[in-house]
Parts: sequence; structure tokens; C-alpha cells
Amino acid sequence: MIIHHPILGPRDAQEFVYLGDASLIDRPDGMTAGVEEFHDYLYQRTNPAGEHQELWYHEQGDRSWLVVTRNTVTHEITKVELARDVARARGRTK
Amino acid sequence: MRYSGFRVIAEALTGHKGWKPVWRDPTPQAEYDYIIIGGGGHGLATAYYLAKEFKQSRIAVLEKGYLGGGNVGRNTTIIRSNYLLDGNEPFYEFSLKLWEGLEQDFNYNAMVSQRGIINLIHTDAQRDAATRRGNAMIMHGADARLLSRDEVRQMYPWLNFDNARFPIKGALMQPRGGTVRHDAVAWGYARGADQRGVDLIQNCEVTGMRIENGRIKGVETTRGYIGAKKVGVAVAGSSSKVMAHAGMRLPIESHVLQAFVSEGLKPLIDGVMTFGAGHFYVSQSDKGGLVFGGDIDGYNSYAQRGNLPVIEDVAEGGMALMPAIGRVRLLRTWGGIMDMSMDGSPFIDKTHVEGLYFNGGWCYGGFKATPASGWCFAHLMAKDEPHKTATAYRLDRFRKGLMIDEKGQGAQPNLH
Amino acid sequence: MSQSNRITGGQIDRTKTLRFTFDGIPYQGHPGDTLASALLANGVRLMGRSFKYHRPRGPISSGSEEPNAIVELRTGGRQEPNTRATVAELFDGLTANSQNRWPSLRFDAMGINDKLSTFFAAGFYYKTFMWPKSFWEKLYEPIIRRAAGLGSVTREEDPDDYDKGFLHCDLLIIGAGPTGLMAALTAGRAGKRVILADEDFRMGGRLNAETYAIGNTPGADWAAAMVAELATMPNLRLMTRTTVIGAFDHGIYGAVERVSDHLPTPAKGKPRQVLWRIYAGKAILAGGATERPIAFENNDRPGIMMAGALRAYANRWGVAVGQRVAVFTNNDDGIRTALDLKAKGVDVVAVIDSRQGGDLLPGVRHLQGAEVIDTSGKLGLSSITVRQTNGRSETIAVDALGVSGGWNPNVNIHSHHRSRPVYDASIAAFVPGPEGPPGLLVAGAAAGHMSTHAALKTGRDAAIAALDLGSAPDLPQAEDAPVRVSPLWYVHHGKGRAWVDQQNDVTVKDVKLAKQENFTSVEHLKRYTTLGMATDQGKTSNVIGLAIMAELTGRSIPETGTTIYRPPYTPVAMGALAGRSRGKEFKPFRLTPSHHWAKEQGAIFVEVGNWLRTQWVPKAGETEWRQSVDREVLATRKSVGICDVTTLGKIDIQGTDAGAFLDKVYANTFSTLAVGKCRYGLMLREDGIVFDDGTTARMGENEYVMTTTTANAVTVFRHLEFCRQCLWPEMDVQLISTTEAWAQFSVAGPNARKLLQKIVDQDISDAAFPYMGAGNITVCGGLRARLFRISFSGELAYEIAVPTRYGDSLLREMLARGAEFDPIVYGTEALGVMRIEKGHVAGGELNGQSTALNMGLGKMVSKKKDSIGMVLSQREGMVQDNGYRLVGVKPVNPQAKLTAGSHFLEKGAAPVAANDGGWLTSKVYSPHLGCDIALGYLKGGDKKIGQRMRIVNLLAGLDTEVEIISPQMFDPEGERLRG
Amino acid sequence: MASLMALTALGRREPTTVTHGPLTITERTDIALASVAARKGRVADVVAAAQSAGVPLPGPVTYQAGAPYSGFWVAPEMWFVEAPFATHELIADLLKSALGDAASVTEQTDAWVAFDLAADDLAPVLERLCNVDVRAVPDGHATRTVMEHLGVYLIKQGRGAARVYGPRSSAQSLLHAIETAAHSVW
Repeated sequence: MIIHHPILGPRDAQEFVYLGDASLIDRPDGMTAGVEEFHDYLYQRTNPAGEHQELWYHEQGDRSWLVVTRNTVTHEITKVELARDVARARGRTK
Repeated sequence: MRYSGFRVIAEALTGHKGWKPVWRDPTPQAEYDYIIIGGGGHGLATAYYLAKEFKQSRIAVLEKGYLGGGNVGRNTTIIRSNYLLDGNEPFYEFSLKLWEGLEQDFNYNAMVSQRGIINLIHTDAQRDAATRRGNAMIMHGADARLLSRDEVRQMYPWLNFDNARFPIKGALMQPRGGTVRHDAVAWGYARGADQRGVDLIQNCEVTGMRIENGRIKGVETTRGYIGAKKVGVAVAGSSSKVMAHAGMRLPIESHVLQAFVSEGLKPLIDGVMTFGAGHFYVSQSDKGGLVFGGDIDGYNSYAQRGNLPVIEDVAEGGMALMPAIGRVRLLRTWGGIMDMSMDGSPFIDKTHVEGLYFNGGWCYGGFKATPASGWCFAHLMAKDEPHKTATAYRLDRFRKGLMIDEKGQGAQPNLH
Repeated sequence: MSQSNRITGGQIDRTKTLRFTFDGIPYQGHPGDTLASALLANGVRLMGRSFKYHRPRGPISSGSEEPNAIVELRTGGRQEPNTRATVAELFDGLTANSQNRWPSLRFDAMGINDKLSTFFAAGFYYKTFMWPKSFWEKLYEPIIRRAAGLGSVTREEDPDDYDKGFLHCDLLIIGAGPTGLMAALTAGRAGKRVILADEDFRMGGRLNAETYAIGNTPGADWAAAMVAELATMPNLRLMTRTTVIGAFDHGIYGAVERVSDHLPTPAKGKPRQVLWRIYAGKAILAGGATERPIAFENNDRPGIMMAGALRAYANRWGVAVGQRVAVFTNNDDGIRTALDLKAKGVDVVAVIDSRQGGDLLPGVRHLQGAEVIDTSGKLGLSSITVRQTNGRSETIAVDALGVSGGWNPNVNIHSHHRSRPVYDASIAAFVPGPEGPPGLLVAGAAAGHMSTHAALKTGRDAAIAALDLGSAPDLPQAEDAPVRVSPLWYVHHGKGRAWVDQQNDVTVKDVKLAKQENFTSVEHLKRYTTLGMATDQGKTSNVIGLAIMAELTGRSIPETGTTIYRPPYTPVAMGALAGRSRGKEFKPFRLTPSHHWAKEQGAIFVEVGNWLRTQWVPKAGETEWRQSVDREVLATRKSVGICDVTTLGKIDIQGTDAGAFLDKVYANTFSTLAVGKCRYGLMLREDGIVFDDGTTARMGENEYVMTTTTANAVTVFRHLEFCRQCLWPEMDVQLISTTEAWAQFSVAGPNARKLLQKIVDQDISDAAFPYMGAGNITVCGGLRARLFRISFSGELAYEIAVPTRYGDSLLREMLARGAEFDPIVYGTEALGVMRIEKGHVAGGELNGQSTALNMGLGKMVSKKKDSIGMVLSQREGMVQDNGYRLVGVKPVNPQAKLTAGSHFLEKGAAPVAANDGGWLTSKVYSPHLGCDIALGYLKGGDKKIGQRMRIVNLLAGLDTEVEIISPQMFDPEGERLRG
Repeated sequence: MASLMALTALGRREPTTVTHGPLTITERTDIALASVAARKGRVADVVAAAQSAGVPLPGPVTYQAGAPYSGFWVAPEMWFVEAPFATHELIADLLKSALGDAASVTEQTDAWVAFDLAADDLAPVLERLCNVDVRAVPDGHATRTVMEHLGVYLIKQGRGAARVYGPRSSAQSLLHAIETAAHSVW
């Protein structure tokens, strides 16, 4: 597969390490959330057959975490963003 | 029709005219007591044991494609019970015992062949872990042996002992491990279920579930609505898709695992072997092909095909271990969808919907589990309580912190 | 002239003679020959035996689809099983042997299977061999396994090298027949970067095998001229002997180039084959088509082959396969074959044409509406039986029969993304479906365009479409004959066996039996009969098989469907897929800064990941490893020892939020750590299981240096980047690994300070540099260095780091300047002894399954702040009172041995799972305690200190009484490390 | 300065030079290296300070040569900066004082082994080693890539010149990989 890195252009997916669903960005705050919320966050997956937002780490590259929108049936990639930008857009701070 | 050597000879001498269809092609009835969604190994085994062991009737198996077309038709055929953890080992040992009597039980030669499996050891830490595991296996009634380097060398003198990057230091062996002719497992269960009146309905995809007041009523299919008192789901890589019909999210991701077979060769490898310093495992089929595999590709996928890096990675492992296979040719690669769970262990459980049961999350260990999975799922569906070897396979185990994590990789499905 | 079947013409170099042997018999051929063409030239038709019935077989094709002429090539470590004689390029000295026969190819004892074949119908083995139960593994299966398989594998290491590489292009063209050549010319002239790959050693495809002209030039000459022009274009890469094996995601193609297979041995340093990963903007599949047989009784005798193969052997290789030849056809290709062979002076005795009507072929006996219903001949064809329209049968003596059942487009690569081909009735074949790999176009015969004109045109058009080109070369004149085929899959007459899959011995009867038993899905058909599962993957058999099934079930061919092709296109050597990653080069080595010193000392090394670490350093006279390790431990605890700990991960963490960041990623607190101090940190995964541990030092207000375990250096860094970029993107934190930048040594023992003071330029007295101190220092007169007062051994200990290039020198300097203290260098074994004596957790305990509570470190998980893993570490199943706790263990009898991995049992308890108390995680011999000691996880272990239990190792038959003790087995008060 | 002697990454006193056919591989021990990362929100400050100090901080996948400092981009808001080792062994300190608290600077000199490759045309050997489209990328292209399982930085300086930074501990494996590829090609 080839991932079109937003900064570096097309890169072989072999350079990346895959983590999983991009919902892993949405970590609850441990001071306010309990086991139930953390359980849903860490373990439950929508696991769609189709468009999937997922986290890839450019380990053999610029060490950016990316949010890749990829179809899990065709493997077509329609969007690649820096995870940091996505995280900020989702309101994550310090 | 009962199969036997006599029968084969008699048919051969009379032009094979007497062989009957191995299963019928029934029209779906309006309602069943039990519907099993998924005509793969686990679904067919469930139906078989529901009928045979739990004396249930009015059972249908709904298969969206052809019988045995799921992972039972595309795996590397290995059976073993060399698990470590309490939640797993009794179950897999139960499964291995069922394998041992399977052919006589369902009168079909699935070529269950216990030629042994060895997990190669390359470091002291691996030996310690193998010792822990071997002891756990024996305590659960399974068999295990720790082999020295010399004992491994006697078995396979042509492995890379002298120029290896990671020298072989020994192996954990399970002599009762082995292989089974995978398609025949599906066909044997299908035939046995069909003979006991189970309706095996192919080309029938479930498109919805009818749930009223928290209770399952039936399923919508491409062949119309079919009512059911109880519905069991055993759909391997499609678990999330099917359970979404009941509004459920699962602790499961679907991943692609590639497997490989070489051209046919005269006997080289007797048993099953796993390489402890790379991603490679291998056995040789009765037809002569080396059947091997390695890691999953690592990303969510329903595509049933993989990519080059993993093919190369597996070949690298193979060549590192077996430098004599350089000129052996890889014949075919294929990919299956793996239900990768959050701790690498499966689920056989009720759901929040009364009468709806779930069986899945087998990662890439589902084939060896087929008989016990079918038996335990049938037990759960018939008696509404888990079989004693499958009590840990609960959907709520992550909520409770009772993970069954053999590899210790945590909640990352692609690492199990 | 030994080459009795050699006729004039062909693209072989008759000026040179190549000698080769087949089954030990010497033959001659010419450059340009394949093994099959050379053997046929020498009158050899019998080249192999089939898989199941050991039927005598010869080649049916002249290409890579060959199912029958499969041989073992070369000898010794280069012995290569299952090689297609039809594509094996002849070289001088080639040695080939037939396979799957005993004692010889002509007299194969296993031919008995053929006589008994009625008992071996499809799937017979599923119905028998079940009694008595134990006989399967002991008797039946061993016999089956011995009989199965084709060629044999040498047990010797493959002596050849393999390589890998990466190529990039605008357009990859797969196949260099007329379609591919025209596409290449079009794209090449437009200046695009083009790769043209062909599996053959001569480009031109069918043009080399046919007599058609292009313009006024014979097709083969046109192709040669075209190749010559393309070769002048710098933007074009011509790759002969290169098979594109698969289409992978996003325009990545795999290709195998056979660099040296046409040579006796590869030139020195040169690979046998190269696996190329081709990144192609677009690709054109111009792979042509494969002719398909017709199934009829005894259609497998040597001498019976595809009509197109007869033409190829005659036209390209100057070989007449037989002296009296007939053709059996359902399409015009049979006619063409007769004409070509006649033109070459071959006696064409009859054309058996299943079609009715149309023109009769002049000058040849042309039987229309006729079928071949049987053949005879023991080890090769001697006659055919023909049934004419009027029902009359006639036997005709022939020694070769060309068969044409029509042509199947080579859609294989187009279906590698699981796109299903669709049936095109106009050519009675499957053509590529609508949804192939994105960016892959199909042209020429592969797309079902069968004429030469159509090949040239669609090749050109595909290049234009793929690259959006404005101009294109003119098309030369070429034949544009329509496809006139009347489907005939199998001959219904005859009671004997008609072969569908020749290698796997699948017959029409087997297909019928599959139907009878309800294995009617194409997938069931394949799996039940093994149709299409041989080394040719059904290239010549699949379509016939499913067409027969369609007829039997009364379904149309489209309704019946087809199985799909999987990579690779043709089988690929494992060596090529592995490249250079084998033997010692399986993975790169990582060497520590002290490696060269240690090697000089004769140190023993151990693999830790890719690192080679010093395991112990034997001294003269030490014959057993324990002597060395005990000495290293005792010397360290007595005076001072030095250990290279460079392999531990080091991460430089800077930024104004560095402290707050560490509070998030560590279970304990770091923001309060004073500058110049370090602290042990415990890192959890989000699921509350311990991930990693290590000491982290605060080097400045906004600067920390984290240490990780060797094993987790990479994964921890990745995790920190995840936390930094994805979870807390607004934190001011910068990360960089410095693992290899610093050579780091642990210096431990009562004299550690005294030794180091001889190196370090600053005062490191206890007052100036207290326990858990950390700081930038200089050594040896000004070299920048770092010092940390931390201890893994329980001794007064420091870790000292210098830039890596000085590491070797620092070690030698410490040994020299500290000579008065008799310093020793210790390896990982002694390190393990000392850490276990102190109860420090490491690999065996950090197993990914254990919590801080299990390790006795539960109090380290701060609930006052949010950190990764804090919440989920509190789940009910993970805080049970009777859960595993880390304990120390020693045998009651000091002579008794312990084994890591042994399990705990109460005294008198049976060794069954219900009584399983836990296991030993790590074990060493402690020279201080004078016995084996171990760490272990024991259920409720914190309440069992002082009790006696048993340790069993059922694998070794050991059962040992032990005492459960505190994990801190040595100097529990920690007086030494503060010394 | 100090009495300690340096070893090269290949474990020798002097840097190694290897030739095979047209290819020359030269181990470079005379380059000091440091990472420069901008503190959050301080990119502009870092760039400005760097400019006045003569430290090139080019855009993505780019190497910019200069004297004494050269630099290449390694990650968002992070660069590697080179300088002559003889004069700039303390490159991290020098850069820290030049860039102030707007940047996080870390010494990287000995984390890497540097090999300079020279030949008329390096493409045939580089295409055996990594997936960078070396024929197409411009001079000054600097990227992380993988060679024989090793993560490296590849800097293309011309058709026949390139620099490879590889992990120092695997210097021998990396050299062996390059040499073997050269034997395979030439």
C-alpha cells in the first residue's frame, strides 16, 4: 500500500506502524471518567467494512502519527491527515 | 449413507453410481428452533453437535456463500492445544480430544494427523516461557515435551543450525499436535448435520435481525425472513457486520492473514514447526505442498488479500530457518479475514438480546478450535449455560479486567 | 544429427551447440532452445509422470502454463524441483531429471495406480482409511505421504544469492507481445518512464511463434526491430526473463527477474534472481492468452499438445513434434496450425474440426463435425480414433496431435484484487471483469482481443488512455481475423477417462462425481477434485472444469462462475522472496561500544533483539560458564564491576511541559523531581498492565532523559509520540532518541566511586553526588559525559555515559586507572544474578500480563493524577487479594536446582491445574546465598512469605521443596547502594 | 581536550574507505550532528535565530548545504544540523546558545554512522537498497528510508553522490548491505 503523507507525499505503507481506529485519539480524562468509559474507549470497535479512520505511525519516516481514511474492503485511501491536527480539531489540549 | 472401505470398493466396481449427495439443498422453512448464522467450520460443528449431542431439532445453518467457504476453507490446517493460560488450555485440550475421535464420530476421513508440533526456542527467556507453558499444558492434561537442540537436530538436521542469526536452542513439542484436511472438516460436519435433519442453506445472507422486547424473533435474509427461537452467530471475519444488526459493537477488529503453499514436494517436513525468531510456521500437506504462514498484515481489512511486505517477511523467516528451500517455489498465496480480539482469545457467550448468542474473536486460532467451539456453542445455546471448558470466553471480561492475553500484547488486536 | 525432429527456421542459433542431459542421457540443442524444445527436437516426448496415476506425460504447451513437462533441474544444492521444461532456457551442461517416478520414467512402478484408478476417484480418501482408528497415522497416511509430492527438495543450503530492488515508473507494461510492444512504443515515444517486462527470454510473445506478418515484415522480425528501437530509449527499461507475479495495493507490482537461471551458475557476487517491487503510476496487462485443451478420452498421451504449441515449436524453435500430425479443433486456430505445419513440410494427415459447415481446408483431409474420441500409444501417441458426423469411427495413425479448444485471456493479474472475470460468449472465454486493480488496464488478447491488429491497436490505445497522451504512432498493417469458435469443452463419446487437469489427474468423470455428490459450487469442485490446484494453478484446466459443471447442472457458465486467481502468476522461488535476509543476514546486527574490547577478551555474546550483548567474559582456566558468572558477581559485590548498558533505550525529552508529560505517561510522578536527580519510573499500558520501567533523570528545568528497557526502546518511543501528537497535542514536548549517541556503562560495587573518581573531573563524593543524583559532568580532562547514581545490582553504583565513539576508550581507561581495585567487566548473566538477588523486575516479570500490584509496586500508581493505565489498572479482576504477587524463592535443600518456568504447588497437592499456584519467572544461582534462587509470581504470594511450598517442572520430572521469601534476597535494607 | 581516543562506528581508529567497481564508500567521522526541534509555537523564533546564526533549516525532504552549518529536515518542526567535527564537536552547545530557549537541541553525532557514496551513477545500487525514486528526486533530497531492515537517512547530493546516515550500532551491517548490493550490480 501507499500512504500519501501530507508532508512527504507517497510513502510505502511498510514504513509505517499501524495502531488502529482513530477513535483512540479520544481518550477520556482519567480524573473524571471511570472504568466504563475507558473500557469503551480502549476495547470496543466499530470495525466497519468500508471507510475507516485509522492511526498509522511513520516510524521509518518523519515519526508523524497520521489519521488515514481507508476503505477496509478495497483498501482505497481517500484522506490522510496529521494526527496532531486531527487531535487539535477534536479539541484535545494538554 | 455410511462410508467405508468396502463401500468405496463396491462403488468403484459398479461405476460409482451409488454415491449420494453429501448434503441436500433444502428450501428454508418459515421458522426454526435454532438458526446458526455462518456455514463455516464453527457454524457447521455447532449445528452438528446441537443435533447429535444435545438432541435438538429444527435447526438451520444459513451461509451467505458456499459451505466451508470461510476460514475453515483457507487456513494452515494446524491443530494443537499448547496454550498457556487457564482460560484457554482446557478448551483447546477438549478440542484436541474431539479431533482425536472426530472421524469415527462423523464417519468422514478428515485426515486428522497427529505428527507433532514444535515451537523452536532461540533464547533463554523463550526456554523459560516454554517451560512455564509446557508445565501448564501437562497440568491441564495435555502433553508436552521440552526438546534439546540435539533432539531438534535429529528431527530436522537440515534446519539452519550452523549459520543462524538466532541459533536454535531447543523446542517445546506437543506430540499430539498436527494437521487436519481442513475442507474435509467442513464437509464432514455438514454431512453429519444434514443426515441429522439440519437444513444447510447456502447463498443465504443475513441482512437483518428481528428483535422484539429484547428477544430475538428471526432474521432477514436474501432468501426472505426466517423465524427462530434462538440464533447463534458464528461468522468469523464478519462478526462486527452481523452483530451490528443487533446494535452491538464488539471488542474485535477484522484483519487479513495471508497463508501460503508451495508446489508439491516429496516428504521434507513431518510435523508442524514454528520459528521462534521470526514470523514463520510450516507443515507439509499430505499432497506434498509446504503450507506456511506468518504474521497478519497488521491493518484492518475485509479484502481477503494481502500485500508484498508480509509475503517477503514470511519468506525471510522461512529461508532463515530452512536454507534448503531457496529453490522451492511458492505456488499460491491467499488471505482470510481474522476476527482479531482485544486479548487474542475468543468469545462464546450470550448477548444482551435474549436468544441471541455469539461465537467469534478467534483471531487466527479458529481452525484448531472447531470441534470444541461447535460443542461449547451448542451447549450454550441448548442449555443457556457455558460449557465448563469455555467459561472464560465472556464478552464482559475486559470490563472486569479478566483478559486472557497469551502473548501479553494488551488491547491491540493486530499484535495478537 | 541427433536432433531428428529439427526442421528449418526458427529463432535458434544453429552455429552453436549446447550439450545437456535428461535422465542421464546426453542430448544436444542450440541457444534459443528451451529444455522442452530441445528434447522434442531430439525426439523425446515423454518428460514426466502425473501426480496421482503416474500416467506418462509430455509437454502440452510451450509456455509457463505447462502442467506436464515438469522436471528437476541441476544437482546438489542447486537441485530445483518442479521446473517447467517448456520455459527452462537451455544452457551448456544443463542437467535435468524426470521426477515422481520409480525406478525410471519409462518403467514407473507407481503406474499401478493407473490400473487401480477406479478405486481412486475424486475424494475417495474422505470415505475410507478410518479403521482401525490408529492405522491412519501409522499405515495409511505414511504411504500416502510417501507417494505424494512431485519433485524432491535437496537438504543442502541453496548456494545462490538473491536480491531485491525497487523500481518506479509512469507505466508498467506486463507482457511484450504485439500489445505490449505497441504500448511501450506509444508511451516511450511520449517520453514517459516505462518498464516493459516479459517472462520470456525473447520479447515478442506469440509473434515469435506465428507466421503472421506485420506490415511487410514477418512478425518475429518486426518484434525484434521494435525491441531494438525501444532499447535506444533511455526512459524505457526492458526487462526480459521477468515475470510480474502480482498486483498489490495502490499500483505496487511484484516482479521476479531471473538474472542467472540461463547460466550454469551465477557470476561471482551476482544474484540468481531479483525480486523487484515496482511502483507504477499505471499498468497495462498485455499478458496474452492461453490456449485451452478439449477433454476427450486418453487426451494426455505424450505427443498430444496444444495446437499453438505445435506451431510454436515449428516456427520459433524449428522442431516438428511429429512426422504424422493431426489437429483437433473447435476454432480457426486448428486450421492455421495445419497450414503452418504443411508449410514447414510436416505431414498433416487430418484436421478434425468439431464445427460444421464453412470452407474446407484445401490440400488437407478436413473432417468437419468430427471429434477425437480416443487415442492409443504406450509412452506416446501412436494413433487417434475419430468419430465422424455419421457416427463412423476411424483410427488414424499419428505421432502428434494438436488440440485447440479456444483461447483463455490471461486475466490472472487483473483478478489479484479478487475481481471476478466475466464470461464473453463471443470468444467462449472469460475476460477481465469491470473492477480490477485501480490503474491497471488490460489490452490485447488478455482483454479478449484476439487478432494481431486488435492487439496492436488496443495496446496503443491503452497507453494513450493510461497516460492521457495526445499523440501516438501509426498502427502497422496486421491480420484482423475474427474469432470463430464453437465451444466444445469435452467429447461426450467414450467410456474411458478424459483428462481435465492433467497434472492432478482430474477427469471428466471426477467432475461428474462431484456433481453427483452435490459439490457443485466451483469452489467445492476445486477443493473436492483438486482441479486447478496443481503447479499450473489450473491455467489450462479451470475453465473446462467449470464449463463441464455448468453443463451438468444445467446452469449457464456465467451462473456457474469461476474461481479467482491469486498471486503469484507463476510459482516463485522462496529464495527470491527472501532476498538477502537469510543466514546471519536474517537481521542486522547491533553492536555495543564495548564489543571490540569484549571480542578481544573472548567474551561470549548473546542476542538481545538485534543487539549482541556480552553474556560473560571468561578468564583463563574457566571451563564452565558458571565459574565466570560467579566470579563476575562476587568481584562486583566485593570491589567493582563494569557492565555495558548502552542497549537500554534513552530518550531525550525537552519542553516546558516535559514534566507534566512524564506525569501522564508514567504511573508515578516526575514533575516534582528536582533538577539533577533521577527516579525509577513505572510505565503502564492503557489497559493497566505494566509496559516498561526505567530511570528518568531531570537534567534541566525543561529537560529529562528517560531510560527504557532494551526490549521496549522502540515501542516506548512510538508510544510517547502517540501521547505527544494524538492525546496531548498542545503540550510543549520534544522527543528524540539518543540510545546510540551515548556509550553507557554501569559501574557497581563498593569501590565504584573510588574508581570513577579517577575518571570523572568533578567531585562525586556522596555529598556532592548523592544517591539518585544525575548530571552533566566531564571525564578524563574535559570530555562531556553524564553521570547517574542508580543501581540495578543493589551496590553502590553509577551509570556513566560518554559520546559513543569514546566508549571503547572509556572502558579501557576505567580498567586501567582503576586497576588497583581489580575491576572486572560483567555480562548479562551476572547482571541477571544481581538484579534477581535484589528482586528487581525485568524481562521474565515484565511479560505483558502483569500489573504493578503483581510486581509489588502497586503503590507506585498515583491516583492523584491522570496517567495512562491508571483507571483500567483498578478493574476488579486485576486487584484481587489472591492475585499473583512477586516473591523470592530458594530451595530448602541448597543443593537442589530450580528451573524458571516451574510451577508452584502446595505440599501434597497433585500437579493439576486446579492446584497451580503460579510459576517461576526468573532463576539464577546466587553465589552469595550459595544456592539457586528465583523470582516468581505466586497467587497470594505476599501472604506466603516464609512458607514452604513445592516447585515442579513436569517436563523434567523435578519436584523441589522451596521456601517462599521476600524478593529482596540480598541486602534487603539497601545499605550497600547508599554507601 | 580529553585523553580518550575515539573509535569509528566501524570500530577502527581511522575512517574506512571501500571501493568496488565504480563505487566508493567513505565512512565520515568528521561530521558533528545535532537535532534542533522548535518548542511549541516557537518555529518562527527558531527560524529567525537560525537564519542570523547561519544555520540552514530547510523544508521537508530537503538538505541545505552551508558553512559551517548544513541542515536537513527530519520531522515536523525538527531538523538535523551538521557541522565540521573538528571545529564543532560541541555542536549542541553551540546551537543552544545560538537558538536560545526557542529550540530543543540534542547532540546526535554518535547516534549515527555516516557513509558517503560516490560513483558516476548511484541509481543502480540505490534501487537495490531502498524504495526512494533516486532517479527522479532532485539533488538535495533528504529522506528517511529503509535499507536491509535498517532505518537510515538518505541525502542525494547528485547523480553520483549521496550520504547515508544509519544507526551507529549497525554500521557494519549497513556497510555490508551497501557493498553486497554493489557486487550485485557491478
